[in-house]
Amino acid sequence: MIQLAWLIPVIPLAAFAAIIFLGPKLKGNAAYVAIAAIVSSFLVSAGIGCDWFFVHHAQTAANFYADWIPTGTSVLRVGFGVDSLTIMMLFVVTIVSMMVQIFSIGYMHGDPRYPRFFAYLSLFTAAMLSLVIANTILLMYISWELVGLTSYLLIGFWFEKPEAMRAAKKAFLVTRVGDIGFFLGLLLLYLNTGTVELAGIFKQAELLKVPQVHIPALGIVASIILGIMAYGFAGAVMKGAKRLPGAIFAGLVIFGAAFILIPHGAVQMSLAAVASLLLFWGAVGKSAQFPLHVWLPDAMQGPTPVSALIHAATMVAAGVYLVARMYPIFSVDMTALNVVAVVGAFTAVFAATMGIVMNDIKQVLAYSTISQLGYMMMGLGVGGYTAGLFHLMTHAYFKANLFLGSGSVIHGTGTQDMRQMGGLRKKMPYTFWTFVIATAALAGLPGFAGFFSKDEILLAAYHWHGGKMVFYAGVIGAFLTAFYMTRLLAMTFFGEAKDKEIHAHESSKVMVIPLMVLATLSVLAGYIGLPGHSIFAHYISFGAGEHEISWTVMAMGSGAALFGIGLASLIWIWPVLRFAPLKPAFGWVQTLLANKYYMDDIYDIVIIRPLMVSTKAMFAFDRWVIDYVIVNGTGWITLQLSTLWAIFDRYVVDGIVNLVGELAKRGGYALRYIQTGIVQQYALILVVCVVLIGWYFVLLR
Amino acid sequence: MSITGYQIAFIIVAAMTVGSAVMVVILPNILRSALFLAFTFLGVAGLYVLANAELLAAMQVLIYVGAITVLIMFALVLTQQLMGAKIKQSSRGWLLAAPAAALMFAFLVKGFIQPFNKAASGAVASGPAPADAGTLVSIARMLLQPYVLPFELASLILLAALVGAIVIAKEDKE
Amino acid sequence: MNSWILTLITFIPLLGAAILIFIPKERTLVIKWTAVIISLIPLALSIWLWMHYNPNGVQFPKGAQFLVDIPWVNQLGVHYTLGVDGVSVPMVFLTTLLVTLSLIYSLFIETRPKEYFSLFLLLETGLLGTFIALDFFLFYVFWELTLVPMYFLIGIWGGPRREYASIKFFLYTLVGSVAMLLAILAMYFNTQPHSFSMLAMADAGMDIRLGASAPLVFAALFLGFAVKVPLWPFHTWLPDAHVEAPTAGSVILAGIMLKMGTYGFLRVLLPILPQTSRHFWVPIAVLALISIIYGALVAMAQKDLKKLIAYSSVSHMGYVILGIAAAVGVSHAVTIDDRAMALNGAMLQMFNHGIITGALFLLVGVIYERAHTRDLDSFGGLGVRIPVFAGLFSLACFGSLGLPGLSGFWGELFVLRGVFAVNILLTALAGIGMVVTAAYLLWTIQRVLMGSLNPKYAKMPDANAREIVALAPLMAIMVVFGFWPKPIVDILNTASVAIARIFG
Amino acid sequence: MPPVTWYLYVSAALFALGLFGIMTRRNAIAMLMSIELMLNAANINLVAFSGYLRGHTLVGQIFALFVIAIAAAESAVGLAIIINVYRTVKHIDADDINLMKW
Amino acid sequence: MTKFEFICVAPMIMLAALGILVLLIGTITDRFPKGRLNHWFPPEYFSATMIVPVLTMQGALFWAILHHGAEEIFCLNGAANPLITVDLFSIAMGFIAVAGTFVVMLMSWEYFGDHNTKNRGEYFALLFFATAAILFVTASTDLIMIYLAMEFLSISSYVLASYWKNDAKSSEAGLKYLIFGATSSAIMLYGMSMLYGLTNSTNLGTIASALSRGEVMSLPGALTAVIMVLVGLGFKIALVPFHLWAPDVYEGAPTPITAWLSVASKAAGLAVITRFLLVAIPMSSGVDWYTVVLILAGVSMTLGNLAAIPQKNIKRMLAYSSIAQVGYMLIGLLAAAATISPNSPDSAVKMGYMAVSNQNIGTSNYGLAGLMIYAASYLVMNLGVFAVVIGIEKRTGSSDIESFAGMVKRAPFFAWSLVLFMLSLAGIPPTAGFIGKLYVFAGAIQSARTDLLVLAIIAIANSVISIYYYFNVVRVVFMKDAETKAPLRPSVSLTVVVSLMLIFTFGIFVAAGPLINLVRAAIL
Repeated sequence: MIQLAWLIPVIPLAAFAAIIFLGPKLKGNAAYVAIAAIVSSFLVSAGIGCDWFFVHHAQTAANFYADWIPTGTSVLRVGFGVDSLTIMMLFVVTIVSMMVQIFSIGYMHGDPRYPRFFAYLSLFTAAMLSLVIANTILLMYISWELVGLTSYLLIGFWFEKPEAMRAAKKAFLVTRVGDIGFFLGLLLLYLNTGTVELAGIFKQAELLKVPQVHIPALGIVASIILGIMAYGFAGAVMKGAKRLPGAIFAGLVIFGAAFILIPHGAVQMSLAAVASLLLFWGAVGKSAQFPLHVWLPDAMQGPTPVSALIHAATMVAAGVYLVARMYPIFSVDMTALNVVAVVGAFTAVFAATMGIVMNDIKQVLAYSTISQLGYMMMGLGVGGYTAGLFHLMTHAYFKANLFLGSGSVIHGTGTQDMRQMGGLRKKMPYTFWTFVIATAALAGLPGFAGFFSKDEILLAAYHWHGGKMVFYAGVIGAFLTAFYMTRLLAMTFFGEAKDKEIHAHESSKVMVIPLMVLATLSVLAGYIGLPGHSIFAHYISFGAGEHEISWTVMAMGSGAALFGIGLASLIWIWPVLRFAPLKPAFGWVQTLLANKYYMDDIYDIVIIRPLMVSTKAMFAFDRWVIDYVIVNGTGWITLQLSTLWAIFDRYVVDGIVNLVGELAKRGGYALRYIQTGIVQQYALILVVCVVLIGWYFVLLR
Repeated sequence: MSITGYQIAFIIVAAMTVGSAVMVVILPNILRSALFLAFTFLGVAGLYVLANAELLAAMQVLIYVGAITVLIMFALVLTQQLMGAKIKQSSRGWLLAAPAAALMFAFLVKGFIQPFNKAASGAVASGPAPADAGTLVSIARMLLQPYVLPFELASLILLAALVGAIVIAKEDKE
Repeated sequence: MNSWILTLITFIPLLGAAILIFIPKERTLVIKWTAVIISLIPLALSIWLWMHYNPNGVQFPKGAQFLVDIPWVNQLGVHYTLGVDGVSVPMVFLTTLLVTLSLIYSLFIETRPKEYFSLFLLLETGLLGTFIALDFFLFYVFWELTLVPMYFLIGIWGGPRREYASIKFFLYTLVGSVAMLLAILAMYFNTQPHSFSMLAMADAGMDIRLGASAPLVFAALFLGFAVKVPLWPFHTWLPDAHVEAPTAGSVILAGIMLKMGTYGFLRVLLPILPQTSRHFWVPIAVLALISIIYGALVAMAQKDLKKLIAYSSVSHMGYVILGIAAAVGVSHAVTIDDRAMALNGAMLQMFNHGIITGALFLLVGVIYERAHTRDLDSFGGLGVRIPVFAGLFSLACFGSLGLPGLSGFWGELFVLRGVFAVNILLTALAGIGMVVTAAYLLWTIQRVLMGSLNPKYAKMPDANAREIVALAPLMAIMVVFGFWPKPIVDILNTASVAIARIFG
Repeated sequence: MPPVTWYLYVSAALFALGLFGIMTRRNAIAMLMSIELMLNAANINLVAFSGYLRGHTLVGQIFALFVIAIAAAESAVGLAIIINVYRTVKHIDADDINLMKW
Repeated sequence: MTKFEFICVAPMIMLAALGILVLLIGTITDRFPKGRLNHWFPPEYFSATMIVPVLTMQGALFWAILHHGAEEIFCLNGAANPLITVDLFSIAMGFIAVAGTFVVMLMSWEYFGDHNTKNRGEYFALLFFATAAILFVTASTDLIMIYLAMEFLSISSYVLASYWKNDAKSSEAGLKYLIFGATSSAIMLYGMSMLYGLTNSTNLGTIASALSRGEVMSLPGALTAVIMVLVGLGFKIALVPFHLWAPDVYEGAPTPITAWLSVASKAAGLAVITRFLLVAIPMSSGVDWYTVVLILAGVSMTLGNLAAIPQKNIKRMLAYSSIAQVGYMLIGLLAAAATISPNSPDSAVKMGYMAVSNQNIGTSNYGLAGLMIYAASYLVMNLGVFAVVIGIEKRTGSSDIESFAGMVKRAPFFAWSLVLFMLSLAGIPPTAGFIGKLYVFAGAIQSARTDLLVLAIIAIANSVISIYYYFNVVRVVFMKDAETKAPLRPSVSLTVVVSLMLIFTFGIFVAAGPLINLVRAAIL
């Protein structure tokens, strides 16, 4: 059965092809083709899962290869492999995809490009599944890019909307910036191990340990980057005439400070660390980690099921999956993992803060996703391999649930702005309750799936060798998560409807049933990872295994969550506390958050504008310098020389003659001025030339 | 170095020749310069005589002075214009032409005559010329033996020139 | 068949052009279809060639397959030598395919069709001959033979500035090729016995024989090829020529004629002057890198769709040269496999750029015929109105930006893989080029297909059958080779290894 | 016989004068006359060398003889052409014979 | 004069005889009432037909000498002091000239149909005489003969150039040609007299031995003399700065005569300049004419090409083009000189015979072969262009480039032929011009002299420039619209000429072997 795993991505791919070519004929039936395909994939996955666990006893990973491309004297192979991680991902992807596609029948009903939507979803699913079963890093990269493509297509699905198409482009480009890292990492591994097969690479992982890479001036580069970022930040914040000098000043100050503070010494890194960091850069792009997180909130312009599937549950988790998949390389030395942990922790808190002030329901969820992905990264980074992946799985279910729930809300109210919502608790009961369950899971209330996974991450962070910073970040993140989710719930479902124009209604069954399935999973999925008796950890683990249960950690985590819920409830559900008094002192915080820390503006100032200017400058250079001056200039000179010959006749010879004529005139010999084409002058030139040639060659040499 | 009679004669003839030539090129009246051309030719014939080339001198007088000058006179009369002294015969280009010609002369002197003068060589005749050097017989012998081909060719050239001159000069009646 | 096949492929189009001369010019339909049908013959033959070509057979510096070697001008040592190896077989196929598709696309031409189609077939002979000839004299003849038909194609059927563009194209490329002529002669005199045979030259140890003049000879050849590629800063003929050329002309220009330059690198510079090539690999790589980034940035600034694609060609051909430079690069631990991969990448990029840019130019032609403008700002929202076109256009753009799963990816992958082995910095900078490429192509898609529809184009018809027939094979190749490039890489690989072995 | 260089100086002078005439004369016939001067200059050279050089082969004299013949032919044709020009443009002022230039 | 020697000059004699004959025919037919005889027995048919035997005779002579053994020297006035030397080189160059004359006669047939019904006998007679003169020029190995033959050629040419008597331009061309030519030849004569004075000989071979043995009165003087001789020779081939006559004369002369001047007359000039420089002035003598010619060649091709660009009249443009082409051809001469001389202190070319059994000048001398091949290909391509020009000029009445607009629609065959000829002139394959250029460049590279390489590079830059104006004509023909679309039907004779030239332009490329064989035999 396992050898049939290639069918899993191929079936949706076939569905994609079928819908694309037969789309106009299929019309509404396209959805059923797509769903049939994903159900088949799910069934095959299930079969393979059984095979893996019960026949193979989840022992050695099964790998299958085929020759793909000859490369010189060697051959590049392509293949697929199955292990527990794969199985887990297969289930996550197929289930969520299935639910989302069913949900979409209702959500996308009546869209003019209805078949196309399902085609793209199928293509996405195919690509995502092939990413999961790939056992060569090259195939992973290809699938990785293809999911990026489908993400682009789906974000820009309503491409008539300018924001949608801009968001799509942004998503593709920003992730591609990350992909370059993946690509370079791939090349580095390929070059140094001579293979792209994961098994082969891992086998040689130890060889990569030797510190070979000598990176000079990393500190200086970092200082420069910081300086530029500060310049951009100041440029974004400041207004008026002081803007440019202020920005330059800020940039210089920060650069100077960083230059002084950051040690400049050359950095020695092992190849594995470099490769891991490059791969992680790819993951940062895909999983929307700081600083490449900017595309994900914008990506909410896509249809909501897309957000649920791609930008919450699966594709964005691919970065985490990549880190997990390449864990043997990452763990060769700790440098890369430390970076992963810090970046993850920072992102977890950083994104969560922005979630607090957003008013768009999907935006909040988007920042929540970024934050949770940060969690997962953090988990992986601090050595919690199992924890990170466990959170990936649970998060997939409850975040998909949340997005679909918000989709249901949007479908019901026709708006995404939470300030126009309120009181939906009564009007949309199923949506409300499933939403509450998922929120609880996300907030990490004990008993819900999120609790178990988050707890494991915090536990791993607690035991991290690098200190407790990451752990506290995790706790703060937990608090913030609970806080903004409660705010979201409150604004959306509690209170009274704020906009009387909106007549909300509960969604149809095709939309509600997936919500219920996912809500169930949001509760149950946690129980395969009970602390101490984790089935999940039994199958999916790396290295040393789990830490002892720590009640402190559990208490702190849960406490933070409960505190967050409580605080938020006191503000929005039972408005006891008020923000207004804080405004004068902390208004800038809100401005800062509402502007997303000015990250978009910084990129605009630092990257996009210089780029556009440079393209124009280059083009001008091309037109005016290379083409006009050099090429046409040569031509021009040639032409000029040719006329010069005429001019030589006309002005030099003639000019001398004219000059003579002028002299002659002044001398009283009034004669005509111009004469040429005249044989005497020919004779004159002839004689002069002969004398010149003769004089030079005979007398001077 | 004493000056011989030959040399005195040479100087006189040469002065006449060059002087007439100067007149040829600068005289505004073209008929007069044609006359001076005849004098130049005569002077050249004199030089030939001084160089023991009597036959050539005779030819020079016959052909140049006799034929060519007359031909030129005829042509001048036929074209009958620009003969009056009032019309400037020279183009004002002489301001350039004079230095150019002077430079040419200087070049010939420095590039040919002076090196030639300095380089004594075995090619120079050692004794006096043979008695029959410039006579009709010796030249005729050469013309009809080794140089018969150029001789014939010259006749062909004259024929071609004749035909060409007639074709070009005659007036076609349309 | 084996000894005739190459001659047939090369000269059947010429014969076709001769046939067209005898068809009265009023019978335009007969002329057009005759041309298309004749062009199918070399296409079929080139497929036959591909099938019967032995990927593991003898490769260029050692020999060639389907070799024909007939003395031609004995007195000069000129032979009629034709032969193919892994470098040329895909190029031959590409040429025949693109010419056929261009002719199909051009069926609508109404001005002076007889001359148009005759010239096109003549052009095909020149192109094919360039890729097949193994005698330098013959090679040069074919090389120059391509100029004149293209001059006329641009000059007669081109855009508003066609006369300027055509003569610029002609002069510019001529500068390179006449320089090449001197170099050819220098190599000729250094082959014993004097011979124009490329095989003999490759065998002659030309670097050593030329001695101090080797760099000069190299520079002359390099100029000839670099202008054709075109490598920065010899590229400025290209935007003008591409923009002014008729659609099919642009397809051939970008799809095939640019490859003549890189083919020259692979066929001439590397095997015949290996040491000198190695000596100059850094400047070449730097020029290639500049081409990549510069071409991409300038493309981004364009408002004319065709010009944008023209500049993108500069950028993409830069990868080819980068791969070639990497293949000869000097670094401590470069293996034959590394070099071979770089060469594979370069050749794949040649082939794929031909396919993809050919398709893009055809698509530009499609839209230009309908809108009569190529101004990017005037489009928008066409994705709604003409979905088939939109799909094809997007596919081609994604192919062009090197999306994995489409054939364009492989070239870039292997080129960068090869470069990586030599120099990491070059690779990283080329990576920047990839991002910029993605940026301008996505922006193009956005400006053409997305957003709100310009009411002017509310009734624009979608791609018709003729256009789809011309485009479909290219799209199919793009996708098939995107997932399964083995058929073509099998052919390229042995050739690459053969060249790579020269460099050890 | 006077020294050969004397002849050479005379001939060089005649030659330069001939050139001067060609460069300055406007009348085409006068230009032909100047050409005759140059031919005579060459002839002086030839004759002088003929007597001066070893062997006294008379080749120079023969050469000069041919030159005289050629000069006659040339002036005949030249005058014919000038007369023809005169017929078409009614003058033979070389300064004004410039239909074709540049 | 032995019989065999007589056979060697037979072509010249035959041409002269034909000239006299056609003169008589013309006179008779002109006198005959109402031109009836003119209709039945026109001089042009006679001439064009009768020049074919001369060509055949040249060919036979070539064959005979080739098979008689290259050691035989066929000279008049004895091998020691030859006036003319009929060797394979002279026959080959003469053949080119006679073939050119043949084609020009075919063109004249058409051209003179209307312009000048009278005096056709004299026209063809002069053409015959001039061609005979060319044969003498190519074979002359004595300064006297060179001077006589050159003057013969010039005098005939002056008349021919002004043959269109009633046309002001033609008359003017004749006058300018005459004055400039006479001046140049006078300078040349003066140079010859100096050379005679320096070496005590007028024979090229003897001059060479005198120069190499140091029996010269002064070496600087020799260079002065050579430079002055070069004026006359350079005048004939229109080498800058002795080219000033060419544009005016080319523009004004009757077009067939322009064609003839650019091809046949130029071939003669090339032959004599080659022979004079290679045979009489060996480079080993220390007379450095090489650098002079090198610079003049470079200047010639550059200025010729540059000046051609702004031209509006195609004949004038072709004049500048021919000035430039001479520069290319001289590369061959220079390469030959560079290859022969250094290793042959004793005159490499004995007794005026163009080549010796010296290894240096054997089959591998690309320079000299290049010169001849270039001359041959220049013959066909340039005559092809002129045939097209005549065809169009005849119908439109103008030789301005503008009047060629849209010719592709009015005369497609001529238009496409023109493209090929232009390509050939620019040296782009597949044409004869390419072979010529290849050979000439090969010579330059073979010599391995830096200065020649530089010259070759200049030549290459120039051939790119030349495309600009050659294809300017093509542009006008193909891309401009004509005022009328009426087909322009050229006469049969012109079409035959164009076709012939087309076949040769292609043929010399495709079957270059035989031509190369002949040329090599000629210089072996």
